Amino acid sequence: MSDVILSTRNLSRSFGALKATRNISIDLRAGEIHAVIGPNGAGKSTLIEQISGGLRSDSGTVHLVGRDVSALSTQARARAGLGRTFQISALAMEDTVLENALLGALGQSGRPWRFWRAAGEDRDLRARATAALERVGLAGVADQVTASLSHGQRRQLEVAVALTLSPRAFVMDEPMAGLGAEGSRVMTDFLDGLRGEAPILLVEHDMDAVFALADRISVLVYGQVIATGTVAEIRVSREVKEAYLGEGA
Amino acid sequence: MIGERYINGLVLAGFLAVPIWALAMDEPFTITLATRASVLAMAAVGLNIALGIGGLVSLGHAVFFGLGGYAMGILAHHAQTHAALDLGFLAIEGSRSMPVIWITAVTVSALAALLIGLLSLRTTGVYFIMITLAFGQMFFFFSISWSAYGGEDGLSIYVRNGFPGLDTLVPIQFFGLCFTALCAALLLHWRLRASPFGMALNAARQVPRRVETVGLNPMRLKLLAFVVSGAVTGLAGALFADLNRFVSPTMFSWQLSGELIVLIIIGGVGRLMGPVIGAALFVALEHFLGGLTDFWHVWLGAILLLIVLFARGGLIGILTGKDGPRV
Amino acid sequence: MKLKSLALSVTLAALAGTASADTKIGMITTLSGGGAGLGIDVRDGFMLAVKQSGRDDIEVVIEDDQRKPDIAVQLADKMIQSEKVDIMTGIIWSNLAMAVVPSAVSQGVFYLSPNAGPSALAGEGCHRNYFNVAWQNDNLHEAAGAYANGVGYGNSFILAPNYPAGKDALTGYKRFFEGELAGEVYTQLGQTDYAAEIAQIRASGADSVFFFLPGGMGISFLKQYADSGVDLPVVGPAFSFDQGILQAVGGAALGVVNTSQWNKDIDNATNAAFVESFEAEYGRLPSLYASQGFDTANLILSALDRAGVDDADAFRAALRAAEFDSTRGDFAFGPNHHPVQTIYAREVVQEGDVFTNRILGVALENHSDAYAGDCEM
Amino acid sequence: MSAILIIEQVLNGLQFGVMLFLMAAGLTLIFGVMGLINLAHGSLYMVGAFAAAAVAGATGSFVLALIAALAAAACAGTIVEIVVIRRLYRAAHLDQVLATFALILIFSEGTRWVFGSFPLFLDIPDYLSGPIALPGGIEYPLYRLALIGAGVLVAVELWWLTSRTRIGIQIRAGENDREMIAALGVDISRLYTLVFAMGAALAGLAGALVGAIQSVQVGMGEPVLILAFVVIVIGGIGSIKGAFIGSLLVGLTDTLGGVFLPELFKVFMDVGAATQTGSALASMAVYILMSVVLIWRPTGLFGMRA
Repeated sequence: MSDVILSTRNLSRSFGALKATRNISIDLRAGEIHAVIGPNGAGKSTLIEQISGGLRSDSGTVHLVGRDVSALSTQARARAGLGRTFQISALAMEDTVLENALLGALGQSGRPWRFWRAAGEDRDLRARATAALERVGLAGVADQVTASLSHGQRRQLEVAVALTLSPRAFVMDEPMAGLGAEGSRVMTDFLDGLRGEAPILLVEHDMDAVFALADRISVLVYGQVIATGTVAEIRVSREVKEAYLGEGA
Repeated sequence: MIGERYINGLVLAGFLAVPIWALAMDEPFTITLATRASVLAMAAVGLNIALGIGGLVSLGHAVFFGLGGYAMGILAHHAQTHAALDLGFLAIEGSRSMPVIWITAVTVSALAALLIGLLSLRTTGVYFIMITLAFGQMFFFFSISWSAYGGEDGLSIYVRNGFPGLDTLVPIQFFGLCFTALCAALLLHWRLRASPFGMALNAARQVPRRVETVGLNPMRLKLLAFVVSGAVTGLAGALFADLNRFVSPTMFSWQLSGELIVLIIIGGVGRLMGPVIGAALFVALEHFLGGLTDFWHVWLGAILLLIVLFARGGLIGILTGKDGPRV
Repeated sequence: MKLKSLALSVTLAALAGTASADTKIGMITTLSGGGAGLGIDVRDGFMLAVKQSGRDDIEVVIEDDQRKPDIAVQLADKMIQSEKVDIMTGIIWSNLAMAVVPSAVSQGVFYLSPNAGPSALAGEGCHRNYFNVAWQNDNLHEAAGAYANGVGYGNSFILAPNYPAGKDALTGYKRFFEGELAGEVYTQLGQTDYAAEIAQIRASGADSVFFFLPGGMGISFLKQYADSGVDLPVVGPAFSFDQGILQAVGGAALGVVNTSQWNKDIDNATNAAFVESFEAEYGRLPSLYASQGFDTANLILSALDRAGVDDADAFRAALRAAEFDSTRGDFAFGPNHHPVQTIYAREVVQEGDVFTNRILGVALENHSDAYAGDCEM
Repeated sequence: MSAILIIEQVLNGLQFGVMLFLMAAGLTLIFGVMGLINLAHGSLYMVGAFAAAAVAGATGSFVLALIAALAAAACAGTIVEIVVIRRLYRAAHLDQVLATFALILIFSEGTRWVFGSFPLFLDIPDYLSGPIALPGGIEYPLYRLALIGAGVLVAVELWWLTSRTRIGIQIRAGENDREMIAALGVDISRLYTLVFAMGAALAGLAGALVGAIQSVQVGMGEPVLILAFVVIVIGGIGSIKGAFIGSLLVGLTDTLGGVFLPELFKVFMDVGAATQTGSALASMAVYILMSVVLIWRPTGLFGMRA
């Protein structure tokens, strides 16, 4: 199992009487896109927060590249190689697109304490930030204020910031959210090419994108993983059908 | 609309021109007023680092202003009475030298900011405003009842402290000193805002969780900003005390903390020159309105209200037509 | 900041034409915010005397210090640097006086205090250009101590706010009071509720209460004390029983004894004329502070009759001689330029629907102060 | 120190706390419902006291004075809400702080303009004056007991209002979700004006009640305002229950600290130094209490978790 980059073991978290996640064990292997799907309220957001460090788990562990990061803070997990994107864009809206990318580059460099030299004049930071923007196709708007970007562009910038970190694994929270058909297609193509760089744990509602991208899928219902398997396996799984038909009906 | 750079240049030039004009016209008091404005501006520039970039609405910055003031007062008092300050394990000689006083003021206020910041930054929003206010009140009440250094009466220092090569009692020379210090504070703010640290801090104000997920610690960024901010305000406090040759607990009062915020908002939150414009206008209003009527606070209040309601982004916001950072 | 000082000052002589003003007096006092009542009284008393003198060679520049030391210092700078005043006066509060006076007098300006008398300026910190026309801060408290001895109190409960003037007050009382202390309490500055202290008084077994709580603090204390059912006799300095404040205390102050160097019924012609003309001019009874402002102006006028302010030594000697008709009757300066005067015990009474004071008797005759010996001019 | 004295001091602390609650309740309600920091709340307290003093002076009736205080503060609150506050609900806290700071300046100097610089007279009515004997030989002023009673009554009414009535349900809904309450067909801006006026009236009532045993003067609101903020921050902003418990904590800490700290220091210091040190520490006590609470629980005792 040396190719497992990110894994959770028996992660659980309750809010009062509500058990948001129960004994979740998921592996993310090198080179794969592992999608987590499930109806609303299944615990997907809680799981992401537990993995990225925003929420403390009641029990269970998270390992990243063989290292137990369960006790680490969000920023320590980021430094350990976890690249995360948000469902609702978390960007510094007053700053320029480039500055948002620079922030990621700065985090990756681990040296935010320099006071005097301007960040934009630092060649290494700039190169890293610009490269990430170019990859997602935002180089042309680098000097615009982020608040002026379209929704789709903001989604791209989310991914670009994660890219600047050169993470060992991506955790993406609904990168397609709010994108139109065309936007989803572009993003799908982009993520498809990204898996060779680092595996992606993808939480997504857009089933077309999931079936197009995922190597494996885990289905989350009421805080539990009810099935994990390849796209083909999941398509025919009885439990999954029940869970989803139950929701649909 | 005017570019912010031009405004900044104009403001600094104006700030320099008024006292020089006053010198030519033999109006030494106008120079004193300009000195007061530059010292208040510097205190607000300090606060602006925490507030404008870091989003830390501190209603307790008078603590650092007052500590700077008392650093001057206590050192000069001991020099004046030729009695060393005996701490039990260590005896400190008093000093009449501004550089020594300044270093002390910066050190003491930075340490206080570190301590207060460590405790206060656990809270956010209104709770942060109120806990900083609480620390301000503690210092205020302590200084009132601490009779060793004058209590509410404060400490009078009869002669302004010295600076090598200058006669600080000459108004224009002391103005030069304060103006230089203000420029240094502005330079610090400017460089810091563009630096990696400033960029990260600015992002931490807007989206702390983003900053965390790129591997940076927003708390530490804010704490450092608070310390730097406190140190600059502390230095301004030392200069303010030397301007008045007097320190008293009013330097710790919550009204003073409020006034520093007022200065920043008048000019424009987070703008480099916001506090400078604010302080110049405030000092001018204080004198112009104060002469017209005993009830000038009413008009000051009305002007502040108009600025908040109709001029988001302060005067610089109006002139440039651009909103400032949101705190 | 280009605003000239022209618009900033209220000037008398400006009406008559500035050219004729030979002597310029700068008055810094509290005219806005909390405590403005005291400054307004001092100003009104002072200006009444200037007006009655009929002189048009005096210009008075009046500025409001807002009770803030830094503003006061700045105004003093303005008066000395820009207005080039010869004489300064007007400050109400000790902490503001400490901020302004030492540097003003060292720059050659005369300063006459119409109210504050901090001990630091009476002892080692005395100055030949500094004159106090009111009292040294301890005086009225010392008189209260002397009065307490005279009426045979043997066990006093004493309280004052925890700040320097409060400590001076208790020290002053204890300096003269010969009995025991049933309790000694420092309250918070600006405190408005004294239930806890009154309970302590009730439990202390004292036979009398001495308090120094200026302004609103005194009003609160007296009202709550009167309502508490504790009926021990109370003595205090005049500050909580002044004309401006008494109406707000109301019946709660009736019968309370307080010490003062002035009262409106002191029997001399100057005082009678002052009380009458003040009431005619401003439509209210004069206060202690008004009398001090009035005396300060008359002292200056009397000295100006004898010497020009340009001749500092002669003018100083003329001030020191204090040959003016004081509303208090006899008035002289001690070696430290602080008054040597009689301090009376007064009682709060009701005249019609106005509360005011009536003199009971002398508390201290020709009293000086404890710091004069430390003063070397 | 006798048991009677201790009980009496506890009563004093309770009474002070209950008065603080009248201030704090409005403040916390306004923050909880509208998300507004209102520094000018102390000015409404002052308005109430001045109105009461003016009416009591003219009519001699304490009851009329209280009604006048309620009415004047509610009117002032309504006007302020419509002219200024309404524009600040969506503004940053910083703008709210500045705007209401400006209102303090206008109110304070405006009041001085109208009423002059000297304190006004307002006294306890005869039927409430003087001490009464409580069981155990305690003599305690009747008026202060009445204050405790009035404060507790208001607390109960507020609890009833917010938890049992239609308007209370609307208020609580408004705390959680502006859109939802608008969708329910409630006129949100009228609801806000109403809540603000109610908070103002409570502050005015407190001003009048306290004004009768203190000094009615310009600037009387600010010290109380700061303490009221301390109270709601300790209790957790937006929580009426928190405000009540916070009020009592602050009232007791302030009163008992002032009495017992100097006594405590007398154990190992000489009398003069002990009283000074003790009182210095006592004046800082409530602020120390507040920072300890916030360091322990960053959103107050009953505040919502972030």
